[in-house]
Amino acid sequence: MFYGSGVLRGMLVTLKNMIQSYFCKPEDGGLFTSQYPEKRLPEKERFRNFPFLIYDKEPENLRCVACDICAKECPPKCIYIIRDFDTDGKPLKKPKIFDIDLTVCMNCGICEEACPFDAIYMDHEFEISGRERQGSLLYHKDDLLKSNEHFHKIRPTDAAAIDTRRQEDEAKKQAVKKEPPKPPSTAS
Amino acid sequence: MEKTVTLQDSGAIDTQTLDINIGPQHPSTHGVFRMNMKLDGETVVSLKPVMGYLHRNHEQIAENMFYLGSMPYTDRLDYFNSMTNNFVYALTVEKLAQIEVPERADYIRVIMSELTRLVNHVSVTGFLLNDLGAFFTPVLYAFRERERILDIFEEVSGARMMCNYFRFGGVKYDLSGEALVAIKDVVSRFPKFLDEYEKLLTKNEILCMRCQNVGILSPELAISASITGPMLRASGVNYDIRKVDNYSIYDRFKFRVPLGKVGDVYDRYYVRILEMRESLKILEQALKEIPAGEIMAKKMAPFVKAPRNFKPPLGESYARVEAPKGELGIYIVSDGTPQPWRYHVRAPSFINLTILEDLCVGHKVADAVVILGSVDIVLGEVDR
Amino acid sequence: MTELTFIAQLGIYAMMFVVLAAAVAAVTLRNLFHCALALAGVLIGVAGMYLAMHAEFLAMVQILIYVGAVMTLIIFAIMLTQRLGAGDVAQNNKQSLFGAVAAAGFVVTLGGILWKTPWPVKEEAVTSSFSASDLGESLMTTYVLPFEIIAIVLFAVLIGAIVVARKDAPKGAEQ
Amino acid sequence: MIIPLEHILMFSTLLFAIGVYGTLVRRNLIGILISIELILNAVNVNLVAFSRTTALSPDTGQIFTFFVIALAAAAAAVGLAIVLALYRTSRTIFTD
Amino acid sequence: MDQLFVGIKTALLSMLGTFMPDWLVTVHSVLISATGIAIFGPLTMMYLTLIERKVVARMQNRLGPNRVGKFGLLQPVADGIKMLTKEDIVPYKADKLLHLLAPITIVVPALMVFAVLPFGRGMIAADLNVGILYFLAVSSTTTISIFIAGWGSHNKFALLGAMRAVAQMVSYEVPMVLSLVPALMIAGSLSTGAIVAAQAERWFAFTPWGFVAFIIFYLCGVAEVNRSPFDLAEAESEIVAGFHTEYSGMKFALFYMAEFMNTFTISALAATIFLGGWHGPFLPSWFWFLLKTYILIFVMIWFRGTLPRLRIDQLMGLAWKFLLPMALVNVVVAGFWYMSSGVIRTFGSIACLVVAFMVLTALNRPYVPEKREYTFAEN
Repeated sequence: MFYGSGVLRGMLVTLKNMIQSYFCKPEDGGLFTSQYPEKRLPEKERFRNFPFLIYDKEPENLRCVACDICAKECPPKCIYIIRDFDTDGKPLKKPKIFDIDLTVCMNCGICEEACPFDAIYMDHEFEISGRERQGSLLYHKDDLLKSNEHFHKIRPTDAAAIDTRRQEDEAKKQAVKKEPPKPPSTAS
Repeated sequence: MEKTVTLQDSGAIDTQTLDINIGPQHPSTHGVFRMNMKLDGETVVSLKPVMGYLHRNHEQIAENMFYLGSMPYTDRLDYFNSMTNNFVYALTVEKLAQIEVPERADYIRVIMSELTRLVNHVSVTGFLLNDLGAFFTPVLYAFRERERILDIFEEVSGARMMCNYFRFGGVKYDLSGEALVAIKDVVSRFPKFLDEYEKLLTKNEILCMRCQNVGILSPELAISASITGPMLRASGVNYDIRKVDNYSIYDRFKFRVPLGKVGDVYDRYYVRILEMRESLKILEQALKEIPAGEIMAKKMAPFVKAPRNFKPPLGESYARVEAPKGELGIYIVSDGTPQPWRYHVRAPSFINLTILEDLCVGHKVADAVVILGSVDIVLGEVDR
Repeated sequence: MTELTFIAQLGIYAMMFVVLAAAVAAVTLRNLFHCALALAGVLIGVAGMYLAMHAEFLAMVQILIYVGAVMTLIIFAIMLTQRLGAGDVAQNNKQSLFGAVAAAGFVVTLGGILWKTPWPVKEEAVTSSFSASDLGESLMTTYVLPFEIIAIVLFAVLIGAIVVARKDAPKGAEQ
Repeated sequence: MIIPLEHILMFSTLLFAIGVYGTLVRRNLIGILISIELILNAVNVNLVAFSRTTALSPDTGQIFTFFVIALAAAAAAVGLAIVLALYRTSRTIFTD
Repeated sequence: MDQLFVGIKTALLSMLGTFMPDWLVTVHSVLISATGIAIFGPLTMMYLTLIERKVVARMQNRLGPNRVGKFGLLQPVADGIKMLTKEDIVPYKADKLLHLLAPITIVVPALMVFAVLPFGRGMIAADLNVGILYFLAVSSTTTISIFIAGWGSHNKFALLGAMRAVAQMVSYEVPMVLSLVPALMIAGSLSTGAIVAAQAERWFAFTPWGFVAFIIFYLCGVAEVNRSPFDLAEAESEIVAGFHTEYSGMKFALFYMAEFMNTFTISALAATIFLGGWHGPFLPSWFWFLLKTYILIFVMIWFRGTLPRLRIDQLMGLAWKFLLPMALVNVVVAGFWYMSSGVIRTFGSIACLVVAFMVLTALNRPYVPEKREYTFAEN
């Protein structure tokens, strides 16, 4: 109505917000800042940050077979794998070197999708800092290795689904072994 | 604000034109963008936008990458609304490879892109007020709502802003039950927030004084400069790609397209507010009618685990989407190999920026900053 | 109470000295901006003098008009007519010696006369209190005509100054 | 009055003399305007001093000073307007 | 409780009086009130910075500084230490003397104005009978110090900012003085104590002309202090930071201190003249004065948290074409109100003011927001 009414109505809004911030709960207009270091917000299950390699029970038998698919699929090319050879030069199904450069990785999660052996998954670890550019942020194999239990802890539903699927594959493979061996099956 | 000032000193008091460039540091929160301005006293005589500070070679990288590999890069185009960028990339490849998207995936896509439209428009009006000098209050109210929507994106896709959620032929994860409940809750609470936001801003005399009849864009200039999005509709031209192309399943939803009359900063601001209300209508309808069903096309099943051997047939395709900033389109030429032969993005911010000089000449310095705010550019999309 | 008056006298003499020093600075400094500031010092000193002579209203008016408005005018003029940080050009013309001699002569003669004449100092005039309200009344009663005329004069000056200093002076004046 | 009248009169004559010296010697027009302000202030001090000690009715001196201040402001305004106009036409404000 | 501070001072003086000649005691009484102000001034300034950040934060639904000290109470101390330790850069070709002089000449008037504020019954440092004029004279000297800051820092944008700030302050001083005239007219004297006494039974803000004068005075005060809707001098989005661009370290802290002390004095003066100074039912007098002042300061912070900035020509237009005529009309209405009595007094003045307001908004057509309608396309 009169000249200054718009300004006054606007100011009433900020006043209401100020009063609300003292009395209302965070959902309907209250104060929603959470004091980060002391109180942390619950993490979403599908939250994805830097990848990590899974091993069952001990760090030796990790699932990764150094097939290099994720290195090829990774858009910014931040994965570097060298296959492990045993004493007389026969290639092993284990990576000797598996580096991920965290300064290059953009957490897109494509390596997780592309890996046929459920070896690499996205972690919830985001409080990572390094003092120099190349040094500590270039994660080697042992920094990346994390147990299956950790996987269950951070992503319960996905971990459970994957484990059941692996049990079924295991069972199917056992079943195939009990029957007469078929000609060597094509690449799984 | 880096100031390199060359003072053409012609002695007489009144003919001193000041050559200022509002430098790449922070021309009021719009990223690395430089405006080379010639001032006569307070009024702008000439203005030359200088861009390219954030050029990351997105199109060249895409030509040496598998199709799926450049999907996360599209998130970084207009980093305010990554879902619509994914949407347009997915649409182009689906058009190229004739992939049918299942019902539920289409609904999820529409819901996600309308949510990004809310996020973008609410933040842009906030930043516009910030250019006008309101000390961050509108921006923080806008961010309070934006936080709720970003939490939904995180729950659904895994990341708040860099979602990488769409796949060719559908979406990566399914929409879980409580995610749906969270979206319904946000959509039901948004109108109440919008009313309060409008009460704070729309009738505010100082805002009207600063924004009305500033930076007027005539419909003819808008059409000839191929401006799209809220800027075009604020000048009164009825052109919304959701209605023109009816891509995906937009024809099932009943919504209206708000049009301005004068085409100045105030109209652009208010058209965005009305567009938010329309998006809410679409979201309500979509949330009601979302069917069950799988989320990935049968045809694409083998490529889920092996994205690198996805080879679309020979040919070219161009699809476009009504992104919050305008008509966002991706043009792909495929030569049958898993890597596109040519990949080009039609960025609405870049094209909307070309007429900045015509809008700003004759206005004051303070208005030039406000007009830049109302044009709503994001440098990731301008420089690609 | 004599100590207080002694301190007050000391204060006033010190202020006089400061004002004279500032006046000399205002006249002889090379950088014009420093001259203007020295003038501001003089004006505030003179206002202090009025306070010493119990003329508070005048002191405040002096600060308000001189320091508030006239100084701003002078500084605006300096800024508009001088490029930022131009070198300090010689400020005094050649007759500086003759000027000094003339001024000194003037001071000597007038000072001598001043010192000898027995001024009719009336005791009750010194102690009589004269506050702002009396000034207001006399302004409105006995001196109302000059009060109105000064209003018209100021109005004329307002318009005159604007017309003379107008930016888009008539085409003839522009080169 | 705490200090004798003669001292104040001496002070104002000195101030007056400095003002006169300034007007004679200064090359810059604004310098001259500043010196004129000095002269006017010297006159005002005299007026107030006389009105406080000798005058029959104390207000005449103060009212007179009041008007002198007003007129001095007006003079400064017009003077500076002229300086601006002069500067625009002849590019310099030095009197010689 | 009411005469608490006065009691302390008399006790101190009598204690001093035992072994000191009486003229020294009077000197000490002046010294005591002076130190009182010298402590109160910077203290309010420090805690005003904290209050402002906390209040604006609460308006934006966030917490505001609470890391340093219990509720962020030590934040001003931290800021102070930071300001002290910051390096004090003087631009290369800048005028050293002016660069140093500017912050001093801006803080001194800010502190001097405290002398004239009536903090409580009998608690005025110097009850001059030209109190208000003293306040106006002192606050008009800050224009010069802004010029010195602009010219001294030898930077094109500091000069631009200084010119803008001075133009704004000069053009807002006129309506400010004119809005004080009716209050002085009714109170009959210039001294703040007398004005507060005149408001014993009826605060000026409750009379029609007093309310309008209060609004005008308050808006001009906000503009004088370069705060919120009128803070064009330090508009980050346009020119860098106005006249104190080239200052850092302690000198910048002085500018900052001057700004906040001016905020306090303007609100205190508005409270004194229009909200009846230290008058209040049963709480002690100085508490009422501080309460009213801090409420007005809260309104200034509230402006800062909500309103966008005015452009330079709208700013000037508002001062010369809206506030000034409104103040003149207000003087006439106050005269009419003083002369007449009874019902026609209140209704006549209110009607006259409302008509003046309508006429002025009609005259300022380009600044009044126009109605906008929007069509909706269906297809």
